[in-house]
Amino acid sequence: MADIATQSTGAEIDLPEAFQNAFRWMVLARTFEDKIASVYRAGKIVGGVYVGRGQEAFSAALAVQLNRGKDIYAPLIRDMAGRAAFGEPVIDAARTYLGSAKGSMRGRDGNIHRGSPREGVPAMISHLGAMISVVGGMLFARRLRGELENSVGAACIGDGATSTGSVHEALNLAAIEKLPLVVAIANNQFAYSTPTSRQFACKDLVDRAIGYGIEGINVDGTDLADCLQGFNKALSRARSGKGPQLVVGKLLRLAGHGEHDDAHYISKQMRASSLGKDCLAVARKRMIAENWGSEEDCKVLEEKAIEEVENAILQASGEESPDAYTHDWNACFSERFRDTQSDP
Amino acid sequence: MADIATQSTGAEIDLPEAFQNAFRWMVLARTFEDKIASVYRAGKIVGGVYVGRGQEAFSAALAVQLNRGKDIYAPLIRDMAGRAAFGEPVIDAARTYLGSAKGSMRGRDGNIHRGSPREGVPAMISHLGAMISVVGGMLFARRLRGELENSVGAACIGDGATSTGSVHEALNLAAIEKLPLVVAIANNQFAYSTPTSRQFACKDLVDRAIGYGIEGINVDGTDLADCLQGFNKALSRARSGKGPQLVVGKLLRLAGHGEHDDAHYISKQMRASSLGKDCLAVARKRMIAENWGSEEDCKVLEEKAIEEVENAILQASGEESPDAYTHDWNACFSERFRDTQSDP
Amino acid sequence: MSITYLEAIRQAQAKALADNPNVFIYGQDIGAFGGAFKATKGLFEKYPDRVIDAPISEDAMIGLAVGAAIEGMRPIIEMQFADFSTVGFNQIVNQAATHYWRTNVPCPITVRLPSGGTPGSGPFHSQCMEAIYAHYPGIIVMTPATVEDAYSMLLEAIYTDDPVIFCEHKYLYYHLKADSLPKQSLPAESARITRSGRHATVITYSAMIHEALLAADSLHDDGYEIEIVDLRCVKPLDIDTVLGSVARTGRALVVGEAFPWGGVTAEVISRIASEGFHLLDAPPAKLNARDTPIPYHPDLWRYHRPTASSIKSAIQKLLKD
Amino acid sequence: MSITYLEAIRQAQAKALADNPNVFIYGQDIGAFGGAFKATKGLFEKYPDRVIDAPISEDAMIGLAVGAAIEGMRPIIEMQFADFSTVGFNQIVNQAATHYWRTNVPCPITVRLPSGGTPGSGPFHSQCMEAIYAHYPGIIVMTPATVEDAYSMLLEAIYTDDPVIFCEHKYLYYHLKADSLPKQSLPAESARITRSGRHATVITYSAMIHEALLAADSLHDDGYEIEIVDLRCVKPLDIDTVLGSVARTGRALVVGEAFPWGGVTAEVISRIASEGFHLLDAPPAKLNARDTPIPYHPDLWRYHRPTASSIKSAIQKLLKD
Ligand SMILES: Cc1ncc(C[n+]2csc(CCOP(=O)(O)OP(=O)(O)O)c2C)c(N)n1
Ligand SMILES: Cc1ncc(C[n+]2csc(CCOP(=O)(O)OP(=O)(O)O)c2C)c(N)n1
Ligand SMILES: [Mg+2]
Ligand SMILES: [Mg+2]
Repeated sequence: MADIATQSTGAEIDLPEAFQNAFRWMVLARTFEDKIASVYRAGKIVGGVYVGRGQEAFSAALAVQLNRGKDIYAPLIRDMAGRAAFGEPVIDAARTYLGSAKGSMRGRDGNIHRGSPREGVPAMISHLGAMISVVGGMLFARRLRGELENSVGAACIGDGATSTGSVHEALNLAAIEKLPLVVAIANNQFAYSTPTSRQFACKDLVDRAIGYGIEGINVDGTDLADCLQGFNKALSRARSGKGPQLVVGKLLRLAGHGEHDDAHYISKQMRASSLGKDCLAVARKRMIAENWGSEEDCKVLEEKAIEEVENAILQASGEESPDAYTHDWNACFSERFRDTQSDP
Repeated sequence: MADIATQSTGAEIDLPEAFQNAFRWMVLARTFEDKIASVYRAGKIVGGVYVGRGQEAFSAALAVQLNRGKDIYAPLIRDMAGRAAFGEPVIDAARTYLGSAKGSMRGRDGNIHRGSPREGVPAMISHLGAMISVVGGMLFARRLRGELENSVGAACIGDGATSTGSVHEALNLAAIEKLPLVVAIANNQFAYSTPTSRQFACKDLVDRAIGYGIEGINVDGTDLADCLQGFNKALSRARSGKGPQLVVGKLLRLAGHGEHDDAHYISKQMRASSLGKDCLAVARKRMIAENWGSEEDCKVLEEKAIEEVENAILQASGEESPDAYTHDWNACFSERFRDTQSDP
Repeated sequence: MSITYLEAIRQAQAKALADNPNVFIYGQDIGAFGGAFKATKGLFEKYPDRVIDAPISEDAMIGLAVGAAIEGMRPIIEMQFADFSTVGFNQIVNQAATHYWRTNVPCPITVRLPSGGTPGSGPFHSQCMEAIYAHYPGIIVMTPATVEDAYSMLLEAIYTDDPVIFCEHKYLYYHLKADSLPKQSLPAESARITRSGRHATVITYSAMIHEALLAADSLHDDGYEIEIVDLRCVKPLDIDTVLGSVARTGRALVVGEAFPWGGVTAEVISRIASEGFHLLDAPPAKLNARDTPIPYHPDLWRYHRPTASSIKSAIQKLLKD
Repeated sequence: MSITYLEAIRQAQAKALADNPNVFIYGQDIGAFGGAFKATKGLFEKYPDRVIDAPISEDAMIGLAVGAAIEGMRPIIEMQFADFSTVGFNQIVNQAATHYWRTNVPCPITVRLPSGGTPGSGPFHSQCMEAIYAHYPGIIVMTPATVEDAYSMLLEAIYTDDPVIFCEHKYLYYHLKADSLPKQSLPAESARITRSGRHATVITYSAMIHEALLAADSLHDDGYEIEIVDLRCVKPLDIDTVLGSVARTGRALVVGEAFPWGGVTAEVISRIASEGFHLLDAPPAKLNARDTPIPYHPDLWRYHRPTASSIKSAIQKLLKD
C-alpha cells in the first residue's frame, strides 16, 4: 500500500477477522454473479447484468468495515460484494434482477439499481458521479442534527466516472465541509471499452486528492489484505474528523462491461499482468496459507454460498411480477399535489 | 513566482517591451471601467457593471502575449485589460454596455457578454466554467484540420468557478487530448461574497494541476512582471506541445462583485495585505523605476486613455438602440427550419 | 407596514427556520451576505448553522439537498438565478424527481428559482424554466404571482414531501407590495380567479398576471369584462378552475412569459381543448415570449415578452373570433 | 439486402465522414468499440482521426462540439443514452442554442440521442427528451420513425447550420428494416402522411408511429380508416400538414411516448386548437406515457407507454365523441 498521506490515525485492524469476514462476502458475491450471469445467458433476465468480478476484494474490504444502521454506503454497479457485506440480503439482488414485486425497487427499477436509503444505502441512479453528493448530503444532515457521532459515508465509483463534473463538485464540496466521506475509486482500467488513457492524463488518480485538500491512499485492489488496511486507514481518519478520504484501488475488470460484452478490447498482456490477478483466488490462497481458514472451510463457505444463491434465485423466480393494473402510479408522495389528468 | 513545474521551455521574454505594452492596456482598462462605473452610478446603464480593478496585470499579461488572428482568447467578466490587449476595440465595450445596435452583440447581450468567435474570442455565456471546453473544441478543430501550428487557446476563470463540474471536465478533457490550452485562474479571494475557504479546501489552487497531469504555475497577480513571466512560461510550454497549463494568479478584487456591491465583506486587513496592492500603481512605479517609461510617458498614456474612453462612450451613447420592429427575430440560421408559428 | 414579494419570501424562510429545526437553506452568497437578491437577509445571523454558503456547484448542491432530505431534513436550495439550475438539472430531474417513486422514500426539497425577465438581464439571467421541470414526473412546480402567495406557497413548498420547484419572479421582487402577510391562504394546488369577468378568460401565472390585469383594466374601459385565472401551481394544474372559468366566458387566452414551443401555455390549451372543447365559443389562443433567447436591451426585451399591450391585442383578437 | 434503422444511422455517418472532412464523431466508446449500440461500427478503422472516444464528460463533450463548430467543423456527438444528455443540458440549451442568435456565428452541431423505451431499460435508459430541447429557441429537434428517415434526416442534421437534437429510437434500432437506403427524401422539416384515412388523424412520431399503424390496421377491420401523420421534426412543427389532415378527418389524436405534462402532444394540440379549431368535429385528444418515471419491469413498462392497444382505445373513444 503506497500511502501518500503522512500519518495514519487508524485503530489497528484485526486482519484475520476482517479478512475472513470479507472473504465470505466475496465468495457470496462471486457465486451470485456467476449464477445471475448464467441466468442472463439463458435469456431469463430482461435488461443488463453487471458484475464485479475481480473487484470483490476492494468492494468487500470497504463495506466490511462499515456498520449498518450507523454508516452510509453507496455502492455502484460492481459492488455486489460490498452490498452483501453491508447487509443487503441476496434475495433482494435476486428479486431486483428477476423483477419480483417484492424487491426493494418493486420492479420499478432493476438489476444494480437497488438500495434502501432509509437504511443508509442510497439507490444509485445511472448518471455516473451523481451519488457522491447525495452521500455528502446525508452526512451533512446528520451533522446538522448532531447525530453524526463518528459515523462515515462511503461512496463507490469507477475510474471513468472521475471524469464527470459531478464527482468533482461532490468531492470539493465534501472537502469544504470536511465531511466524513470515503470515496472508493475502483480503477479497473476501463470505462466500458475506454482505457484510462482516454479518461485522464494524470499519473495516478490518487493525485486528485491534493487538489481537494483531502487525503488519498492507493491500494492493490487484487490484494484483500491491502484493501482492508487501506480502507481501515481511510475510515479511521474520516471517523476522527479528518475529512474526506480518497481510496484508489488498482485492479482489472475480469468481465465485460456487462454480460453482453465480451471485453475483447482488454489485451492478453493486461489480463496476464499483475492487475489481472483474481482477487478471490489470491485471497483464498492467503487464507489457507495464513491458516485463517482451511481448504475445507473455504469449500464449506462456497457450498453454502451456492445454496444461498440457488435458493434466492429460485424464490425470486417464483414470486409475482408487479401488476400494472393494481400498481400505484403516482410519482408524488403528496396526494393533494397529484395531477387530475386522466390516465391513458 | 513559485513554479511548481520542473522546467521552463519558454523563449525568454523581452520584459521591458512586454511590460510597456501590457501597462498601456491596463491603463486603458482601468480608465474605461472607472468611467463605465460612473455612467452606471449616474443610472445610465441597464443591467450590471463588472470591473477588473486589481486584476488588470494578470489579465493583460496573458493577452499581450497572444496573437490575434492566430490564438484564441476567452475572457471572463474581469478581463477588460486582456480584451483590449487582444485587440477588442474600446468602442465595442462601450456599445455593448450602452446597448448600441452596432455593438458586436447588437443589443442582444450586454456588458461583459461580448465577443467575436470568428476572430478567436468566444462570447462568454454566464454559466461559469462553460467556456473552457469551448476553447478546447476550437483547438481540437484546428488540430484536426492541421491548422493548429503553434497557436494556443487561453481561457480565463475565477477562483469560485473552479468549483464547477464544467471546469473539471474541460481541464480533464484538454489534458487527455493534450491541447495547447492555458487556463488562467484569477484567484481574487472571493466569488461574489464567498471567500475561498467556502469554495475549496486545498492549500493552493495550483495543486489541481497534478490531478489532471498538467503543469501549474503560481504568479503574484499584483506584480505585472511576475504575471508576464509566468504566462510566458505557460504559453511557451503550451505552444511547444506540452499540453494544458494552469496559471493561478493571487490577487484581490479591488471592487465589488459588480458596481451594485460595496464589498463590505472584504476585511480591512485583507485590503491592507500584500494581496490588496493595486497592480496598476505597482506597475507604474516599476515602469518609472526601471526607466521603461517616464512619469511624463505615463501621464500621456493616461490622458490618451481618457480621451479614447470618453470618445467611445460619447459615440456609443449617440448610437441607435436596436429596433424591435425591424429586428431579425430568428434564433435559427437555417431558414427552412424556422417555425411557422405566428409571432405574438 | 408594506411588504414586498421579496420580503415575503424572506419571511417565509425565517418562519420555516424558526418553526422547524429540519429546515436549512443552502445557496451561493446566502449566508452573511444575505443572497444576491437579499432573500435571506438576516437569516444567517439568527441561524448560522442552517443558512449556509455553497460553492458554485449546482449539481452537488442539489445532490446534497437530496441526501439531506433522505435523512429527514427539509432543505431549501437557492439558485442564484433560475438559469443556473441547468447545471443542477440532472440531479433535479433524475435524482430528486424519481426518488420517491423508485425507493418509496420521499424527497422534500425546495429549489428556489429566481426567475423571469427584468430589463437588462439578458439571455442568462431572465429565464422561466417552469415548463422544463413540470415535464418530469415527481416534481411540483409553483409560480406565485402575489406577495401573499409568495409567502404562503413557499411555506407549503417547504412542508411538502416532494421536490418543489419554486419559481419566484424577479420582476415582482420589489415591484409588488402588500399590506401584510396572510394568516390563511388558498391551498397551493388551487388556481385562483384573480379577477372575474364574462367576456373572456385569461389564464396565466407569475409576473404575467399583472400584465394581464393591466390589459383587463384597459379593456374594461371598452366595456369588456375579462376574467383572469392565476394558475399559481403549474404542475399539477388545477384544470377544474380553468374549465369553470372558460365555461362562463367561452373564450380562453393563455399567457406565459416562457418560450413559445410547448410549456405551460401549450399544456393548458391542450387540456382546455381536450376536456372543455364544448365550452369554447372561439379557438383558444396563446401568447408567449418570442422564440429567441431573451434579449439584453430593454427595447428588445419589452418586445420579446408579452406585455399588457400585447395581451390586450390578443384578447381583442380573441373577442372578435 | 435489408437495412436496419441502426445501420441507416451508421451509414449516414459513414457517408458524412466520407464526403466532408469537417465531420467528426465524438462520444463514449464510439471508437474501436463502435459504440454501445454499434452505431459507429467500423468507422474508427476508416477515419481514426475523426471518430474519437470521449471521457464521461457530457458537459465538456458538448462544449467541445460548440468550439469545433465555431471553427467550421460539423461535429456529431453521440450520447450513450439520451438520458445522459441531462449532464450536457446547460451546454446544449445555453451555449449551443443561443450561439447563432447572440454572435451571428452558426453552431452546426448534431447531438445524437439514443432515445425511448425498450423492455427492462428502466428510468434512466429509456427517456424521450425531445420536448425539453424543443422548448428552447435555436434548436432543431428531429425524431425519425423510419429507416429511410433515420438515414436522410441524420444527413440533413449534419449539414444543417444549427444545433440539431437527433432523437433516434432504440426500440427501432433492430426492429425496423428497409430494403435500401433512399436516394431522395422528403425534407426533414416536413411532416409525412404515413397512412391516409378519413375518420380520424393520429399525429405522432418516432416509435409511436408503428404502434399507431398497428392500431390503425386493427381498426381497419372494423371499417375505420385512420390517417397517420408522422411529424418527423418536432421543432419546427409542420403544422400545415397536420392541419391539412385534420381538415380531412375532423378528429385528432396526438400520441407521444414522453411524459404527459407538456411536450410535443400538448404543443400539437394547442396548435390544432388555436389554428384549426373549426376543422374539429370532436375534442382533440392526447395520449402519452404515464406521469411516473419509466419502469424497469416489462409488465409495468408496457402499461406505462402508449401501445397499439391503448392507441386503439383512444381512437375508438375519439370516434365516438
Ligand atoms: C453521466 C453518464 N454518462 C454515461 C454513462 C454510461 N455508462 C455507464 S457505465 C459507463 C462506464 C463506467 O466506467 P467506470 O466509471 O470506470 O466504472 P466501471 O464500469 O469500470 O466499473 C458508462 C460510460 C452513465 N452511466 N452516466
Ligand atoms: C453556474 C453558475 N452559478 C452561479 C453563477 C452566479 N455567479 C456569477 S459570478 C459569481 C461569482 C464568481 O466568482 P469567481 O469565479 O471567483 O469570479 P470573480 O467574480 O471573483 O472574478 C457567481 C456565483 C454563475 N454565473 N454560474
Ligand atoms: Mg472502470
Ligand atoms: Mg473570485
